[in-house]
Amino acid sequence: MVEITHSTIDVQSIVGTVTNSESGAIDVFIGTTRNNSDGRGVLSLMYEAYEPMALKIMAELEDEARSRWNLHRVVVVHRLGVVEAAEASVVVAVSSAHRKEAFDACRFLIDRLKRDVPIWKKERFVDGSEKWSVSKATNQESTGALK
Amino acid sequence: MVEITHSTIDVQSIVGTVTNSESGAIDVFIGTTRNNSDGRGVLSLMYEAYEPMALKIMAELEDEARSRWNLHRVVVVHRLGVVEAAEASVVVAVSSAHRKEAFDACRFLIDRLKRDVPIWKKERFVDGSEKWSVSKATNQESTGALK
Amino acid sequence: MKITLRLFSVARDLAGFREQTMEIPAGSRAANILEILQDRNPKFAEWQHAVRIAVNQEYVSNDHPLHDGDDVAVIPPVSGG
Amino acid sequence: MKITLRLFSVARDLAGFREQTMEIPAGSRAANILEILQDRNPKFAEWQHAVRIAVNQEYVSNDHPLHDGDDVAVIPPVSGG
Repeated sequence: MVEITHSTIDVQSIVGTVTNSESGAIDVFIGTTRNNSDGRGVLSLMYEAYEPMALKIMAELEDEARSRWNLHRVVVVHRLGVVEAAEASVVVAVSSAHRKEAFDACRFLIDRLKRDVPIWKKERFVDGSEKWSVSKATNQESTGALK
Repeated sequence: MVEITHSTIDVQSIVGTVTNSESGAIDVFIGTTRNNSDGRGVLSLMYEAYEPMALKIMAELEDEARSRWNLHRVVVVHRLGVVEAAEASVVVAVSSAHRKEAFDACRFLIDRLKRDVPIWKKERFVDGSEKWSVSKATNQESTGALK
Repeated sequence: MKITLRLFSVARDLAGFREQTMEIPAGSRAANILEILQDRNPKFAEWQHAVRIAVNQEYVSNDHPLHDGDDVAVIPPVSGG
Repeated sequence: MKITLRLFSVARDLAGFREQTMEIPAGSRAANILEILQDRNPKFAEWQHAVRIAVNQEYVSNDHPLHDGDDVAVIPPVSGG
């Protein structure tokens, strides 16, 4: 299940969604806003997305994870809009019979989400300035980058 | 922080404990009771521990994880007594600046907990029988096994 | 032929618009969109090798041929998560 | 010399007790504890290579020398998590 939300992500409810009697392992990754970036104080992050495409790619990533590993339940939720320090911007939760699949799939999902899902964050610094968080290196390493 | 409890583990509260403004990543592993083991129906698990030594080793594992990775907060909680299907027997939660450390440390902690912490589970099957869950292979591969 | 062009993040800031219907020559390919944007604002040059193009919500390669009615998005390096 | 012996899980079931104060010969080593248990119940033989011994809550090797007052635990393969 993939989802984009504009409000606080409810981690407890996501854990409830992936919990089931067949599973022995759940891995949950939570990405939170750090109060600093390269040594500069960060007040909050503002996320925007190309929403329909982001949801489409997130669903494709879930499909790919399910084809690689034997997973019971998968939840990927990304928040958009302003996310304050210590709040969650993304949660990935996976349940499976054994822990290896849960860890591997969870890591795969967040790695690929960060590489391929069209979502961008703008950092709002404590000094009042703002900047899109972009690493020119990132995309060139990705499959599908224009060459 | 390491803990042994005889009641339900509160995942939400653990996530709250590891969340903080310096961290960008939280990884949470939850071990739950599966309703089957080698094809046999499992009703519940009963965990027992050599408690003081279990706490001591858990604390040593936290120290080792902290010395290997730059971690912000660490929580390892194991439940003892009867744990019904789909309930959590263990939760490991780690926060750090970036996700690699959180994943690696969380996996290290649960792998080593399962290898070294003196806790044992007895499987209670749906047919009424009970059996200590023991793999003779496991300990022989471990450091510290008698040779 | 006509396409819809969508810009995000840095690309939108450089171009100064979010979405535009645009007339482009028949036979255009994905890379031509970047040339058009670069003609309008030379600063696009620094992003040329960093952005990806998506057509109808799917990443495409440089030489992907565009068609009338395509929904074309310029995807700067993503930073979700 | 006197030690306290603690047994867990399978080891406790085989021995039939949880904790016992025990008189053992001076100069005994960790491995001797397993021999004592095996003398009492030959089924311990199957576990000989699978169990670990902890002295005063620390895993020790086979040849670790025991001392008067030691707290010795027989740790069958653990299965927490």
